Amino acid sequence: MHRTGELYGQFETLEQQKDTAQLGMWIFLVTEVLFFGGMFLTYTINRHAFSAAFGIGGNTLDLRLGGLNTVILIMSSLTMAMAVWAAQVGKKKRVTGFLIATLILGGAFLGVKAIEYKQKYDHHLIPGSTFNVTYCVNNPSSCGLAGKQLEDERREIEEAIKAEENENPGSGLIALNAHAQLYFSLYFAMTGLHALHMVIGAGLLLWLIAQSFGGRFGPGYNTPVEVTGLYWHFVDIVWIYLFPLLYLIDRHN
Amino acid sequence: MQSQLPLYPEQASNFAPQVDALMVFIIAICVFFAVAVTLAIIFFLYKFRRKSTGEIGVAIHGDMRLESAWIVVPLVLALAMFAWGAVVYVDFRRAPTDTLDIYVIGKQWMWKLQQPNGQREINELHVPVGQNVRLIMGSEDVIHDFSVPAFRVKMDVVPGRYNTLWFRPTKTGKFHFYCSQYCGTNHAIMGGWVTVMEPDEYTAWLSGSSGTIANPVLAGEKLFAERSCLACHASDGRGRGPSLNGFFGGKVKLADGSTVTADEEYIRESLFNPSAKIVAGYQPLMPSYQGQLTEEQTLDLISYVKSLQAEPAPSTGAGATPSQGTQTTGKK
Amino acid sequence: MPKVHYLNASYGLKSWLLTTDHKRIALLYLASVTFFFFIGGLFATMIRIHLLTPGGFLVSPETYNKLFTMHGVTMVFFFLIPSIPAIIGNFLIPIMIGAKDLAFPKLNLLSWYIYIIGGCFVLYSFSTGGLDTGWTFYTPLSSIYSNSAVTPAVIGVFINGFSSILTGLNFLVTIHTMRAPGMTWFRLPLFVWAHYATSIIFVLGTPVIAITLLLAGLERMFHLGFFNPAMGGDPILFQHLFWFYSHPAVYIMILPAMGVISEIIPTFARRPIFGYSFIAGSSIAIAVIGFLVWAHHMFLTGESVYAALAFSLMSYLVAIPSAVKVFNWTSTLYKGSISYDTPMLYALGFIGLFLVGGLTGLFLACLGLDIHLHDTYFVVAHFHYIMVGGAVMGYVGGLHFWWPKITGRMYPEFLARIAAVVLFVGFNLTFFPQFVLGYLGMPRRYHSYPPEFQALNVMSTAGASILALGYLLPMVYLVWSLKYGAIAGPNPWPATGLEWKTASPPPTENFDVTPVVDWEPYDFEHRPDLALEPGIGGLLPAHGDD
Amino acid sequence: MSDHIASPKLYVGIFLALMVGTALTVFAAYKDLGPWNIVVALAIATFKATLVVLFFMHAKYSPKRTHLVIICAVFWLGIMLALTLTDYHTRHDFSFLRSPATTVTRSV
Ligand code: HEA
Ligand code: HEA
Ligand code: HEC
Ligand code: CUA
Ligand SMILES: [Cu+2]
Repeated sequence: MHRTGELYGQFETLEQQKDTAQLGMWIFLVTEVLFFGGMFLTYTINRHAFSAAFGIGGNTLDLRLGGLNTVILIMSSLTMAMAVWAAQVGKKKRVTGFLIATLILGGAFLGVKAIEYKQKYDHHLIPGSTFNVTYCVNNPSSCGLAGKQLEDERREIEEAIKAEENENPGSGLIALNAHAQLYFSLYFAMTGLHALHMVIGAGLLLWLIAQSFGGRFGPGYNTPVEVTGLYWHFVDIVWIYLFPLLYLIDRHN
Repeated sequence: MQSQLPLYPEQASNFAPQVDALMVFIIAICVFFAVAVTLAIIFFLYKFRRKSTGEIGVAIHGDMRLESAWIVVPLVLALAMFAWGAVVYVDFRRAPTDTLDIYVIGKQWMWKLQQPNGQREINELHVPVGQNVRLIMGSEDVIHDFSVPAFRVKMDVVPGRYNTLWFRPTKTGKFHFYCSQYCGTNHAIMGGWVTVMEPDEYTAWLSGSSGTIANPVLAGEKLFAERSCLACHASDGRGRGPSLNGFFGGKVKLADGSTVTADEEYIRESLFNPSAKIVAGYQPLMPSYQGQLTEEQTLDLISYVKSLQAEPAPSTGAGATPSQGTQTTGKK
Repeated sequence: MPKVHYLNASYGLKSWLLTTDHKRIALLYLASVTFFFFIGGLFATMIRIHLLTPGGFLVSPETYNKLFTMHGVTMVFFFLIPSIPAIIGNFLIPIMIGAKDLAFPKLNLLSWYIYIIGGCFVLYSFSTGGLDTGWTFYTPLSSIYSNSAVTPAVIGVFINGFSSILTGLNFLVTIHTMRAPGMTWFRLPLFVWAHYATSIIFVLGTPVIAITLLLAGLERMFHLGFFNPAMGGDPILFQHLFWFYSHPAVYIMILPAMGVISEIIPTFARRPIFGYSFIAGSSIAIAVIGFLVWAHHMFLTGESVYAALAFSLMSYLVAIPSAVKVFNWTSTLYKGSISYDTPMLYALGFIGLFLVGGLTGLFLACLGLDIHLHDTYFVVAHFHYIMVGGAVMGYVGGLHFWWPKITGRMYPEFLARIAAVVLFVGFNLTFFPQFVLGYLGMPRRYHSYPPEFQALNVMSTAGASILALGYLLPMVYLVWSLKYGAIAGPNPWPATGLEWKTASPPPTENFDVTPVVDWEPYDFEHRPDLALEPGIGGLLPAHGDD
Repeated sequence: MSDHIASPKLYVGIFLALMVGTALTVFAAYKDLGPWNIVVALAIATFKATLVVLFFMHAKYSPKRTHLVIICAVFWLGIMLALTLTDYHTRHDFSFLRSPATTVTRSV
């Protein structure tokens, strides 16, 4: 009944409405912190217990792709922040532009992630019966491994299972496999959930973009852009932690 | 044994009187508060019942002194309950040094127990009265819990690690033990009896029972050779791994500078997660036996390692049965 | 009754299923939560019947295990946690603070749908193989060994978590930003404070159970090893994560009930509540300290002795704010003008039973005693005293208190008082014997037990049948009252809250004009508008000379 | 509550700082710092996250209430991690400690 323009019925003023939406999103992000937090805790404890296997797991990840994704994601945070800014200062065309840029970057991130997942699949690093940390060193050609890189990886894995190779073929490998598999379970759970958040974010962006074509967001009303921005930046922050924890555990070896 | 409606189970261990005393103490405090509040409510309900329809109460908004009083008094009592409870618990978690060690393995839905001499029992436990007993417990599948109400003791039995529990029976007789952690279909019948005997009866029982005692030390020795432990852990200390002679119960210096006590849990960890604690001066070469050994084999190996005395190295496992009582002394 | 109110503002199934009116959503919750209560109660009844004889004579061991698991899961996640917040809180919080609706009405509706979807998964699990892991889902039993339909159940509870999160989020934001002019923080009804504290737990705790169950579910579906020792994982980690939520969750269940009691007592004692700010503050204290005690469920898992000491100490500290509440309620009766209307009987019953339940919590928090009591029927009795004797009493009492507001009609007072007494008696008969059973050593989750425990079990079962009758009665007369109950009028008790200033049932937008609050909470003295005595409007202090 | 509008320059500055942070983490990861590797990595990540929260998410210009919400998130996450890790770190300190012998052998 009180719908004037963008004001919803339960509110008295636009200010109140904006205030409410922002607080709502912040509180939602708190729940997200604890949601991911449970997983970080699981990660911490397992990593502490099996540092060798986790180190090997981390080193099989492709640092270039991970680094690229970090850059992409931070860039998308920048464009998102700029979209909010454009709305605040009333540059309505640019709002759309920045939102589209953010969406493209987000899509690129997911694309790279898909490539990485595919790679893990090819390298037999998906937890399950086909899981095998040594697949790549045993089949270097199918992993594109060669030269020094191959040597390094082989040395690393060999170090971990050397004893077993001499005396007791088969047993050290099993443990290493089990613990590396734990690493990859966490890797997929964490990056998978992160990617799921990206997908949801992309959906929100699509919805914003559709609306921004009509020039809906300006200095007077930009709550949806701002609130989606908060979410997007949060997803960025999760990655900021995932990247060193998953990719950089044991690089100095 | 007792009346039709007993209020507490028999007191048959050193912990039973302690726990019961604690119970009485807390009951006293709680009954005091419960009665005080209830009487106050009943009195007010009667005294201040509504006497006419339009009547309202007196507007009293609060009283700082009262509020502080009923914060401080319960707080003090609460701390007292905490402290007493903590004393009993710490005692319970720290077994004395002179225990009779019994291995317990829980699996869906039975208990396998093993006396120090290798005598095995299923869902039965025989112990001598007056002797400190320690149960070293592992599980082959899910979490179980070994519980003896008459002793007022209980401890979860968690797969992947050993938990211990100790008590000193003070009364001969037969007492129920239960599985107290829900573990699946037959959780309710995963129990049995503890038989507490006079020490000489116990000794007689140990020697008198069936001739084919599976000697864990012998079995462990066999495994030690079969699983090529021997290849690295030569008794002269010149193998790739440290010599294990006389190592049990002492302190081990680790590569990162810390020390650990060589106990059952540590051996277990060395077997399943050898890279977690590296002995100073050695390389992390030892392979993990995760998934290679059953719980029983693990216990056999541990028994064997424990039996390895510093001097002289035992020639065969025969006669290396751990002496009852003091073999697990913590200090060297 | 007013001509147009939220119930008859529009008609048809669609107007209910697509409503964003918090009052209608509350009724949607009422219907579905009641449904789950029946399911849970049915399981409870079967448990009690089965335990009549030592061998158990009703069902097989597998089935018995499924019964108590499904009983626990339904009662905790689908009945008690949503009960007061999502029904009474949903209905009243906006009205109590003078708002037109919650901050996010669409999310509110969404949270109901999420609840229903979660419920469907759980029902699916129950009907296709059941669930036999215990409501605690301990690994590796749940993730590997159980043969029952764990996966859909875990998914259902996981989904349901988001319903809680949305409700809590909505409440927090609403209480922060939607208060009417003059409704300052310290004029908020204590019911609202209680829900504020509850929402903190919803928002901070629920995500953790979600992720925990997600990991356990993934472990089961894809044979991963997070919590499986055979693959290097740690089952105790699961318990840490589980109880990080599930202990605070017990305060989700009790805090709203405490809020209800804090409304009922001053209303029927007709005087300001004693120690308003202490009751409000203790709600927050419970919510915060409640997060620091979780591992008191794990004293005997072999957790670190130091950790056990810390968690035991914190468990004692969290008892203090509860004590503050009990003492303040009692003092509120002092020099009141007390009537014994049905809601008041429930409130008094609550205090008594919560007292027993809470005090027995002190036995369990005691490290030395928990060695003996852990996982025995003593624990079962403890939590039923708090959850059934406390929280459910509070819930039923609250329903009676606000029934006139919700429906515009009164229930039959005499029958209602009888039901309250029957509930109280039946309850004690059911659960008191279980304390004794527990101390005698009877472990919980046992489908059969040694014969020496039979007498007490029979008593308990007898009590349970009285208890069931006690729940049946209100069901019948509350439904009856919808059509035949006397018209209630806006403020039948009378009470001081803002919700009683609008019509019963309230109009869709709650108030015709946004109210301005210029009175203190629970102040009967300066409120001539209350018309304590119809027609006279006179104010007569109870003990004028004091 | 009127919007505080930050300038694009600031945003780009923050972006560059984040890039530098990323480069720094990778660089540090290749140095063997012993137990400090993880500390450094997390410190840099936290620094980056703080920048994002303060500027991209406008927390710096937000009402006190928002700050409270953020503090709660960090605090509760801290509770969960710290208290659980306490258990893990001290579990073995005690479990195999032994108290002195106490057997009162009964005469037979
Ligand atoms: C609504 C639910 C609810 C509530 C509010 C509580 C409240 C409390 N609970 Fe309870 N509890 C459960 C539900 C609840 N519990 C459930 C479901 C389980 C079992 C889970 C499972 O394993 O399935 C359980 C199990 C449980 C255990 C684990 C037992 C075991 O498995 O071994 C413990 C141990 O510390 C415990 C303690 C407490 C304490 C100290 C409180 C305190 O908050 C109580 C505080 C209240 C009072 C103390 C009364 C008022 C005070 C006074 C009148 C003043 C006098 C006070 C003093 C002198 C201090 N509870
Ligand atoms: C909110 C929570 C809640 C509620 C309300 C209840 C209510 C009841 N509970 Fe339960 N209970 C739990 C939470 C709850 N419980 C939990 C968490 C567990 C642990 C599970 C586990 O171990 O995993 C448990 C376990 C549990 C056990 C232990 C099982 C075991 O360990 O082996 C028992 C045994 O007596 C029991 C009994 C009852 C009874 C008799 C009621 C009664 O109050 C129920 C009364 C209600 C009705 C009967 C339905 C309504 C009435 C009617 C519709 C009238 C018509 C019905 C009839 C005529 C039958 N419950
Ligand atoms: C390939 C060589 C190798 C084999 C085979 C091997 N170990 Fe070891 N073990 C080592 C090395 C090297 C160490 C010291 C480094 C460490 O702590 O991991 C060690 C350490 C130990 C320790 C800890 C010793 C101490 O002093 O703290 C125990 C106990 C042990 N091994 C038992 C066994 C048992 C039992 C087996 C057979 C089932 C076995 N080991 C097989 C190499 C081996
Ligand atoms: Cu084994 Cu319960
Ligand atoms: Cu608890």
